[in-house]
This record gives sequence, C-alpha cells and structure tokens, in this order.
Amino acid sequence: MPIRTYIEAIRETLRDEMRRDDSMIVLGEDVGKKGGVFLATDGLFDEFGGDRVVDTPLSESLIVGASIGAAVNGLRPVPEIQFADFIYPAFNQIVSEAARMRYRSNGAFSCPITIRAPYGGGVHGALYHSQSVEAFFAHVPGLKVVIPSTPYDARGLLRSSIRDDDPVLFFEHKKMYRAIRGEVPDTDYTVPLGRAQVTREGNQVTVIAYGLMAAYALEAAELVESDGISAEIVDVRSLRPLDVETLLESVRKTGKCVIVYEDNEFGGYGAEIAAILAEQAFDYLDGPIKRVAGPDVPAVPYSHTLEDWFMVSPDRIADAVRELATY
Amino acid sequence: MPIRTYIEAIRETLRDEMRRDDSMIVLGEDVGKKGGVFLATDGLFDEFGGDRVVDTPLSESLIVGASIGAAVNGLRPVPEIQFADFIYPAFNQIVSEAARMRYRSNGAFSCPITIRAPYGGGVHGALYHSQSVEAFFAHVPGLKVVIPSTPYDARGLLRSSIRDDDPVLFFEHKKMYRAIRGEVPDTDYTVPLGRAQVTREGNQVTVIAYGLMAAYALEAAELVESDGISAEIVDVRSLRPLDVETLLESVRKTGKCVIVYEDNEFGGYGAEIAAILAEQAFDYLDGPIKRVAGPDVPAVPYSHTLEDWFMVSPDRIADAVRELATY
Amino acid sequence: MASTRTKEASEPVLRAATVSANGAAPTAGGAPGEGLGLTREDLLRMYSLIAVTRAIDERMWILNRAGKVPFVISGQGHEGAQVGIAYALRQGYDWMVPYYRSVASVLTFGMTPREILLAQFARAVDPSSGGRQMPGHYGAAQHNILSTSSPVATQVLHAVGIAFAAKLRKTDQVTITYLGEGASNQGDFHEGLNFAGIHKLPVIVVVENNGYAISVPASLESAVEDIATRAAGYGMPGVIVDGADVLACYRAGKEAVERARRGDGPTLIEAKVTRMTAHSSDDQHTKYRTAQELEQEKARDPLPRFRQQLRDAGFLDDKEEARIASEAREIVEDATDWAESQPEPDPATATHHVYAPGTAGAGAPASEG
Amino acid sequence: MASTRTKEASEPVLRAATVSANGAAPTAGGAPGEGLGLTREDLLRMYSLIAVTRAIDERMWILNRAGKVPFVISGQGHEGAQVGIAYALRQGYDWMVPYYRSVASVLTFGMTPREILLAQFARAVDPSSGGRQMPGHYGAAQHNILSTSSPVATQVLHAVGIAFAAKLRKTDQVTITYLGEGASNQGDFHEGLNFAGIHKLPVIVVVENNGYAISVPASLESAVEDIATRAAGYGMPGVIVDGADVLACYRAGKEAVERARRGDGPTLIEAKVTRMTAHSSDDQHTKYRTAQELEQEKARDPLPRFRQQLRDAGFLDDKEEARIASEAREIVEDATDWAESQPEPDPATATHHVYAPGTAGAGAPASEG
Ligand SMILES: Cc1ncc(C[n+]2csc(CCOP(=O)(O)OP(=O)(O)O)c2C)c(N)n1
Ligand SMILES: Cc1ncc(C[n+]2csc(CCOP(=O)(O)OP(=O)(O)O)c2C)c(N)n1
Ligand SMILES: [Mg+2]
Ligand SMILES: [Mg+2]
Repeated sequence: MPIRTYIEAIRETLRDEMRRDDSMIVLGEDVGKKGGVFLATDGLFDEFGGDRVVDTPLSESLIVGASIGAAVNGLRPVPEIQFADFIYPAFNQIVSEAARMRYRSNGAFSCPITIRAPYGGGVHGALYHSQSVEAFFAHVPGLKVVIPSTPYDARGLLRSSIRDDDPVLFFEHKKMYRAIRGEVPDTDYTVPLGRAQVTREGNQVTVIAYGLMAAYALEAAELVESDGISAEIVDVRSLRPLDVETLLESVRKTGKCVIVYEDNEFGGYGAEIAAILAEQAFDYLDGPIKRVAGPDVPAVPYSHTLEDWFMVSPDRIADAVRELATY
Repeated sequence: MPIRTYIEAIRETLRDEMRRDDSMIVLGEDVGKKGGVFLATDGLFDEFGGDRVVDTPLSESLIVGASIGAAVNGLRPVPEIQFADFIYPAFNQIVSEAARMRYRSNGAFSCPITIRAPYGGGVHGALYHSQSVEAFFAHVPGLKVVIPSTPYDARGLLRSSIRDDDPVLFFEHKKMYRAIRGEVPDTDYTVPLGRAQVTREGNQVTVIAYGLMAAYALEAAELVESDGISAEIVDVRSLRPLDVETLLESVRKTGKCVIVYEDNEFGGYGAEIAAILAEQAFDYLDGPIKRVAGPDVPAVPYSHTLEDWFMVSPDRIADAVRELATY
Repeated sequence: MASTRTKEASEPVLRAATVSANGAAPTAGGAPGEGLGLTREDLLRMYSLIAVTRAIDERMWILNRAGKVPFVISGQGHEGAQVGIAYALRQGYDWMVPYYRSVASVLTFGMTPREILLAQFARAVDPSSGGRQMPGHYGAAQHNILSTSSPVATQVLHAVGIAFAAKLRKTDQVTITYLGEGASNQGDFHEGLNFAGIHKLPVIVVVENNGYAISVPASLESAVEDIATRAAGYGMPGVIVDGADVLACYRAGKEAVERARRGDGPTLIEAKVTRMTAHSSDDQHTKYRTAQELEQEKARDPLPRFRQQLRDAGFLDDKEEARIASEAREIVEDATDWAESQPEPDPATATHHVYAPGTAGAGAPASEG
Repeated sequence: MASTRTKEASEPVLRAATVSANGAAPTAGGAPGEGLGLTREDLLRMYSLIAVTRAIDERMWILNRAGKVPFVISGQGHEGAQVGIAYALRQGYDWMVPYYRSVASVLTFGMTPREILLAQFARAVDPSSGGRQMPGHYGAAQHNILSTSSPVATQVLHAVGIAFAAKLRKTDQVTITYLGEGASNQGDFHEGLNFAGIHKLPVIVVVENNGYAISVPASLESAVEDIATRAAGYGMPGVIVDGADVLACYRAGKEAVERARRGDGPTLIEAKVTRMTAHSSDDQHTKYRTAQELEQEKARDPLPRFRQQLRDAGFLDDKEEARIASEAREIVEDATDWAESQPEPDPATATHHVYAPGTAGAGAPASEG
C-alpha cells in the first residue's frame, strides 16, 4: 500500500473530493497560489482555479460566515483556518450560526461545511500558533469535532467529514504533518465519524487520547511494556459525537484509565471523558481516573526551555500508566 | 439587615464601587439612559454621566477590546454584555487578549476588567437569550469566572471581581434578577474569589451547583428531606479558580455526588468537577458521579412546552439525589 | 368575523393586485410608479402588503398585551422601505436573508400571514423554526428565505456566501439581506461588504436606519450620520433613500437588482425609516425618547403617505381603500385564529434536528422519535 | 568588533543626532524637513534609526539561517514610514500599540536594539515577553508600548481603549497603533475606528500597506485599493502617504498628532510601503511574487532614498554616512552578543503571571517560585 505523510493524505483527499464533487470549494487565507502555510492545499489552485480555491481576505468570521451561506446555496465549502489559534474571530459564526442552523430552522436548512485547522504545539509556535481548541467546540451541540492521528484516518475521516451534512471541525496536529507517515490505500474508503478505535490491545490500563497524544500514547505503551505493563490504547478520533461504547468496553476490561490531552487540563476535553467514565464505568474502576494534560497556562510559550516544559511527552504518559498500574 | 433582590444587589454594588473609585467606568449596549435591558445599571447614568457610563455601539468585540485598552491606561472598566449569548463576537478579545495580557508580557501588563453578562434560560429567551456560556471561559487560563447565587454573594463577589487585578467573567442568572431576594448588609464586605460554600449541611449525598442551579439544589434538598435523605449542597461560586478543597471535603464525607448545571451536559463545566473528583476523591466514592444537566441541543427552545422540557428543575435534581442515595 | 370560517378554510390571499382591471402602467405625467415599470396593479399590491403587514404588526402587540404571546419585535415604520425594496426581487428564485424587523420583506417575498402568526404563537408547524425561536426569526426554505438568528449582522456574511455560490454556479440569483444601522457597526458587516466588493457579488445589503439601536441614539452608534458613506470603502455604490417613500425605495431596489444581475456587483442601500414602537415588547421607549419626538416621527409613517400618494394619483378611492382595509382585517383574523388553533410543539421532538439523521454517539441526542 | 567589549558594557546608543553641532532647522529653500520643525540633528537621528533598524533586521535573518533563532518576522521596507510617523510622538509619554513589523517604530519610541535582540533569542530578561512569545511581539511597559499578540487587528481596539482612558483622564496622551492592510479587513478594525470617530479620540491608526497579506495580493484582500478611503466612513481624515518618503510620513504623523492633541479626533494614515523580504522566515515568497516584481520593488526602499535626500541637501557626506553605518554595525554586534549571552527562561517560572499574585485554586497554577 502507498505510504503517505499525514499532510499528503489530507492534500490528496481534498484533491480527490474536489474532483469527485464539483460543488466543493476550498477557501481561506493563502490557500491559493501559496497552497496554504503548511502546503495542505498545494496544487489545488493550479488544478481547480481561483473560483474553487479561494484566497480570502484576512477575516476568519467571513471565511466561516460565507461558507455557511455558500453551503445553503448548494456548495460544499471546506474552509481552512490558518491556525486553530485564529479561529476565535469566527467563534460567533461557528457556535451561533453553523451549529444551530439545522436546529433553529427545525430541519429546514443545514450547514454542510468542514472547517480544517492545524492545532497543537511543539513546533516553536508560542502562545498563538500552538493552541488546542477542541474543548470549546466539542461542547457545542450541532457541531462535529474530528481529530485524526494517522494518515489513514486523516484521509478516511476527512472524506467522511466533507461528505457529512453537518458542520465539522477537523483539527490536524501540525507537528504530525510531516513527522507521521503510514499506509494509505488508494481506494475511496471512508472512516465513519463517531467511532473510536482501539489502536493497541492491552489489559491493565486503558489510555484514551487523540491526535498527537494518541501517537504518543502508543509510544508510552512501548515504554511501559518493558516494565511488564500491558496498556490498551484507545484513539478517540471523533470527539463529538463520542463513541462511548468503545471507551467503556476498554475501561470495563482494564479497570484503570489515563486520559491524555495536550490542551490545558482544567475544563479540557478529557474532563468529559472522565465524567462519563466516572458515571458509567464506576463499578468497574479499580483506581482513580487520571489525566495527563497540558499545564494551566495560556498556551505553549516560545522559548524552547519553556516549550519543553509544557509539552506532554510519551514519558509523562508512561509515568502515569506506571503509577496507575500499581494502584 | 436590608433585603435586596439579586439585581438590586448588583446595581448598588456598581454604584458604590463607582463612588469609591473614580477610575471605574461602566460600558455596554444600552447601559446609559435606559439603564440596561434588565436595569442593572439604572440610575448610574444620572449620577455619573455619559463619560463613565458609556453607551457603546453594538459591537461586543469593541466593548471588550476597548476595555482592555482602557484598563491598560489606568481605568477599571466594567463592561456589560447584554446577553451572555452575545459574548461570542468578543471571544477573541477575551480569550486571546484579556486572558493572556499578563502572561504574554511576563507580568508587565495586566487587565483588570470585570465583564458582566446575564445568562441562563427559563424566561422565554429561546436559543439566543438563554445560553449558559461559563464552560467556554472557565477553561481558559488567565480568566476568572464567577457566578453568584444569592444577593449577598452577588454583592460580595462583584466587589471582589471589580477590585481584582485579573479579567473576571461575572455571570448573572437572569431568572434570579427579580425572583431571588436576600439579606445584604450595607457594609463594605467582600466575598473572596476562589471559595466555594457549603450552603446546606448533609451527610448522604453532595450536590454541587452554581447560579440558579445552586438555588434549585437547595429546593431539591428540601424535597428529599421528606424522604429521609440528607443532602449537602455546595455552591461553587468561583468556577475558576475552583475551590477543590471544599468540594473534596464534602464528597469525602458523603461518598456520593451529583453535579448540576443548566448548560448542555456534554463538555459542560460540571465535567471538570467530575474529573477532579474521579481522580482525587476516588477512594471515598460510594457510587457513580452523577450529572444533572441540560440536554445536548443548541440552547433552550422558545415554545413553553419545549422550554419546560429543557430546563433542569428541583424535581430532576431530587430524583438524581434519591437514585444515588439508594445506590 | 373569522369565526364564521372553519379552521380548515384556505388562507385568504392578498387580492388587491388582481381586483382592479386596469393593469397598464400609468402614463399621466408624474403618476406614481411612472418610469419604474409598475402597473396600478403593482402599486395596489404594494399598498396592500404594507397595510396587511401593519395590521399583522398591530395584532402582535395586542396579543402580547393580552398575554397570549410573551414577546413581540416588529417593524412598524419600516414597512414602506421593506415592501418597496423587496418588490424588485424575483420571489422564491432570488434569496432573502432577513432580520427580526423583516415582516413586510418576508411577506413580499412569499411568506403568508398565517406563517407569520405561527411564529408568534410558536406552533409546531411554524415554518420558521417550529416554535423553537422567538417570534421575529423568520425563515422559509421553499421561499429561499434563510433562517434568522438573533446575533446581529451575522446574516451579512451568509448573504455574501449565498451570492458567492450563485455567482460560481451561475444561477443568476440576487441575494438581499437586511440589518439595522446599529448592527452595521459590527465587524461582520465590514467583512461581508469587503468580500462582496472584491468579488463583485450579486448581493444587496439594506440598512434600515431608524436612528436607534434599542435606546442608543445614532450619534453614539456610528461616527457618521449616513451608513451609506461606508459603501465607498468597499468599492460599491451607497444609496440613501427615504424609507417613507415607497416608490423611491422600489427604485433603489430595482437599480440594485439590475446592477447585481448585470454582474456589476453589490449595492448598499440605506433606508431612513422610523421605529414607531418600542424596540420590542420588553422595551419602554419613553425612557429615552421624548413625547415630542414620538409625535413628530408619526409624519414619517410610510402607510398614510403612500395611501395619499395613490389617492392623489387617482389609483385609490374611498371604496378601494375600505376594501383593502377590510381585507387586511380579514387576513389578520384568519391568520390569528388559524395559527392559534395549531398544536404546540411536542417535547418529544425537542431533540430532533440537532444533527443530520443517523448521527449517533454521546453528545448527539436521538434524532428520531 | 564586539568581542573586544565586555558583556557588561552598557549598550551603545544612537548618537547620530548629537554628533554634529548644527542643531538649527535648515532654512535653505526645499531643504528636507523645512517647515516641519526638524533640525539636521533630527534628520540624522531619523536616518540612523532607519539604518540601525535595517542592520538589526538583516541580522535577524542571518541568525535564522544560521539556525540560532527559529523564527523571524520583520519590517524591511517599512522602516521609513515607521520612523517618520513615530518621530512625531512624545516618547514614553504617548502610547504605542505596535504590530509584528514595528521594529523601527518601537526603536523610535524608546526600545533598544538589545531589547529587540532579546526577543529574537527569547531570553529570560526580554522585556517584551520574557521569551514567551515568538520574536516580533514587542512590548515595554516603561515605554508605554503595549504588549503585542498574534491575532491581527485586535490591537486597534486596545488603542482606542487607551485613547478613551486618556481622554477621560485628560492626560493629553496620543495613542498610535499599527496594522497591515490585510488586517484592516478584520472586524476589529471597523469597530475600533467607528468608536474612535464617535468619541473623537486622540488616536492614530496607521495601516502599513505593503500590498500583501502573506501571499494574498491586495486585489483579493480589499475591495478598494486605498484603505484610507474607509476613513470617511468613520468621520475621520484618511491620509495616504508614500512610505518611502520619510519626511512625508513625518508630516502625516505630525499633523495627526496635532489634530489628536487639539481634541479634533483620530486620523487614519495609510503608508504605502514595500515588503522587501518574505512574509516571515517560514514563507517562500518567490512562489507568488515574480523576480521582476521583487526587483522593481527595490526602488521603494526608504533607506537609500532618504540617504540620497540627505546627501542632496548637504546634511550627509561620505564621512558621516560611514560613521553612521559603522555605528549601526557596532550596535548590532553589541546587541546580538549581549542578548545571546543572557540566560534562557527558567522553566520554574513558566507558571508565573497567569494570574495576579495570591490567586489560588484549581485552574490557577502556583504563581510564586
Ligand atoms: C451581537 C448582538 N448583540 C446584542 C444584541 C441585542 N440587540 C438586539 S437588537 C439590538 C439593537 C439593534 O439595533 P439596530 O441594528 O439599529 O436595529 P433596529 O432594532 O433598530 O432595527 C440589540 C443591541 C443582539 N441581538 N446581537
Ligand atoms: C486573526 C489572524 N488570522 C491569521 C493570522 C496569520 N497571519 C499572520 S500575518 C498575516 C498576514 C497579514 O497581512 P497584513 O495585515 O497585510 O500585514 P503584513 O504582514 O503584510 O505587514 C496572516 C494571515 C493572524 N496572525 N491572525
Ligand atoms: Mg436601529
Ligand atoms: Mg500587508
């Protein structure tokens, strides 16, 4: 099977979907000639032209708001927000408008748009080019939130997102773009939204994670294996809706759970998973539900000494697993 | 002691603080002659004039952004967002700017502003005049989030918020404005930020709540008392920073916990409390951590049949307490 | 009146336009509509639309005072501009993105009085939202009227997006959207007009300037008296029109539609109107408007002015006027009775339409009953 | 060079202005600065500021290529406009709200080359952010230079807020803020200018129009060529100035400062500049700019143009020019060596300054070491 980097999988999926569906457009800052600041849309402008690969003004609210309108009138827009950190000017359009269009119109209108945005730290991006913003959106009924952790899933989930009839937030960890490679079939496969995946089987401790942290969790599992600890890794993939069954099944089996996310801990997405498990898996728990997450400071500082301090690492995950295993 | 409604307590506190501190200003939509759509600022325009009680244009990003600047240059702004639902256009200014000013400048600048906003449903406000938005902000390092549930606390916490040197989000449940009365001393007392309060002692089940739900939790405690169930009620008051000690102490005592919030359940603020308890009180838990929260739909619908369906009631809280008590 | 009709009776229609035989455009010098291609039929239809809208609007406030609907927001004083401008569009083919005062606009564009009243009573079959939104948040998919939300000015971006799609898909549709002058100070207004200007989109942005954003007077809302001044900053024409002059509004609308259809791009129209009521049923406008001001503003009511204009031109006589008035009353009675008699939304449906059917998992409530 | 100095040596200062004796304003017809109240001393100081900024800027890119600093964003081509306009302010008394290209602006307003380099190396004593922010996010409390963030255009609202406070507190301070023409399409720009116009605030908004927002050309960013056109929509003057003409920029700045100080309100200044480098060290601008364009743009470099102007006026000769150039090199060497030698931030401090001291509870990390 062909090997692709994470970003290649995304780029090719955008291209394939545009070939497949004339109504699909890509819009955002620098997505045209430049091909995006990470080159996720590289080549699309040449193939599809400026009508369908639209360099917008520097206005995120516009990017999302116009996408909503375009979707209402028959297009299938895939807007890009250059960095997840810059999604806030569009917060109102996403939360008040895209998320509620279907509900408020009692089903008369819908809003099939897929908002792509690179997120995450560890690349010297500092306070405003490193943020994890999934918690904000995963809280909002009407939105779907997806974060792939492999090139395979990136492709399969992006396909499903674009073809989905609801607004999807599709977050891509920028540190994975070129660092992560994997097998990606040339077929038209999809990975359905709303399904988590056990990416490694184990029976002592469940580690639940997504995005870069799902990759780190696999590394951590290797690390603890040498200590004779068997960790099961669950990759959430779809943060909303969430596949609770797969999570519960794993935790009921292991009785112990570490939830990992890069975002600052307090009020982060992993809190919801912990809350669900504390209610629905209570009788199976053999130890406290642990979280390994970013510190509660306003995003990743720039200096490499500070950035290293901030980032969740496979080591930190492994430590938590070890601690819990001996509980 | 004088009796005040919730909104009177707020209005008088604004007035007193403006008298006390010349640098304090109030700004927002309709806060001037009209005195605010809920009359929270009624009378201030007459007493302090249009320079310090500023009717702004209909631009929430401006209201917060200009407050940040004014705070930097020596004022102490208390902006009002007319409804919490309309805070999203200011999301970028709050989350990217106000919350990070101190951190990003390594302590060189600060941002002492108190953003007041009425939140909550049950008043026929429908999708866009009923929302609970605390979860978004309580997740953000650098922000403080406060929700009082009594006139006494409204006054004491608003005083502390205005005098605090960090940006505070101060949410007021609009259904409480005139419905809730209580004793409010005429003294210059404050209620410190960062402290929860046990508002009713009990020993079988802990109910943790804030805002209107803290009042409803007290009603629920009465309801279950007739069934012989002793519920302890903890009013969170300060959502960030959170007084974990008081919560833990209660849950360690009762071994059982219901967390109540009006916002939609998934990813709501109560998830963080559940996550903290599932880790730090695990050894004391005698039953699953239960949540009673709003349904996962995009805010409260308008029709009274639908609104009634949506709202968390004392009855629903009581049911959860009963269920957990017999676990 | 309406009590003599059964609930099942079909909705009375606005017949004003079809009653009188003379369908030719008036040719006499200075006759209203001259040079605009409007027939007498058109003019009477426009007049009826305004009259019916006003009658519906007044009924809303009565229902509110009677405790039957908890909230009213409406457009008394705005109807002339709304009917005049919207009359230039192709109903149900073009797109309309309304705001909460757009009662006359959506009626002109095809919604019916019953549908307006369904929103007031928040009934299950309300096409705007099935009773989920507050009254005033109109929408109707079959008429290409996009669902309205409450946060102001967001709709400007939806309109430019719709227009962008129309241009790309070459549908020849024109999109019109509306907002208040207060809302024009939101960032979304700026971003939307800029994009429309860059791509010369077939979109019309109408600012209904009534001088207030709730209680905040124009002088504290905007640095300029005329919002239309801003059009130049987006490379488009900015047209100011007297909102009480229905035909001037029609002319502005028609020119903007033609410009859009020709591919010459967007237009910003600012209609100077008056808000004859409080902002909404929750507002007490005497707190910030003097009795004198309110009295003076009556002169800016488009309804009597248009009536007089039609009378002066001999297009309307006592009999016709009375007929239209009684027809309006009948329509309102019917709409009120019919809408009120419809069932309330079933709470079992409250979780529907959060997501597309088939979506499942935590965070996604059951979408089927 | 710098290696002969000890690290503890105090920072070399810009001496250009004080070296030559003749401090009188030139009077010869057409002499640069005539009628602007600028002395030769001033002009040479301005020239030095530009020259030093350019030298620092070039050094940044060298450090980046050498792998010593991971990211560079800077203002080559913008320095003339920045120095010209900022020279009209009262240093440390007025307020400056910069953006990421404002190297010359903040140097003019009191920051030192060492402080700029500290930001590049992200050192603990970096006054802008203690190494927490990417380079380019300048700020300095003691100079009234507000901390810069990355989301564009947010600072416009901070500037109007500062100006509002200055007006209310009657401090007689003028506030100046900067942004790119791309950023002027954000909603915050609109909202800020509107508020400034309503209250006639003492604020100056400078748009440094370099024709690109990263790769997006002006024609796709804005519906109008001149952002200054928008000023009329906010009831303020919009001034267009050639950013390569330092003295024209000074004049525009001076007039705007005087207007603000008189209480006549805000000014929008649009300086047409050129971006001589890629957007940042992460950008490859040859992908969207032709070699020809890049060649042509060199003619818009303010540095040689100002130099020639001063030479033509007899204010600068070979010797003086060489002296300034060598001084600039010396300053850059010093700043680089000194900054690089400073300690990195201690991770133990990474939780400091999330909240005011004394804040405690879950969600608030320990703020004391
Ligand atoms: C973003 C947002 N902020 C505040 C409000 C509350 N609000 C509703 S209407 C209104 C005033 C609108 O004034 P204008 O735009 O002039 O329209 P008008 O009502 O006068 O027709 C306000 C402040 C809102 N709906 N949305
Ligand atoms: C809100 C926001 N969106 C996107 C970005 C990413 N970004 C940084 S600079 C830039 C282009 C800015 O162009 P312009 O305003 O013209 O300034 P210039 O860099 O040309 O001086 C973009 C898109 C950002 N910083 N903030
Ligand atoms: Mg208005
Ligand atoms: Mg630019």
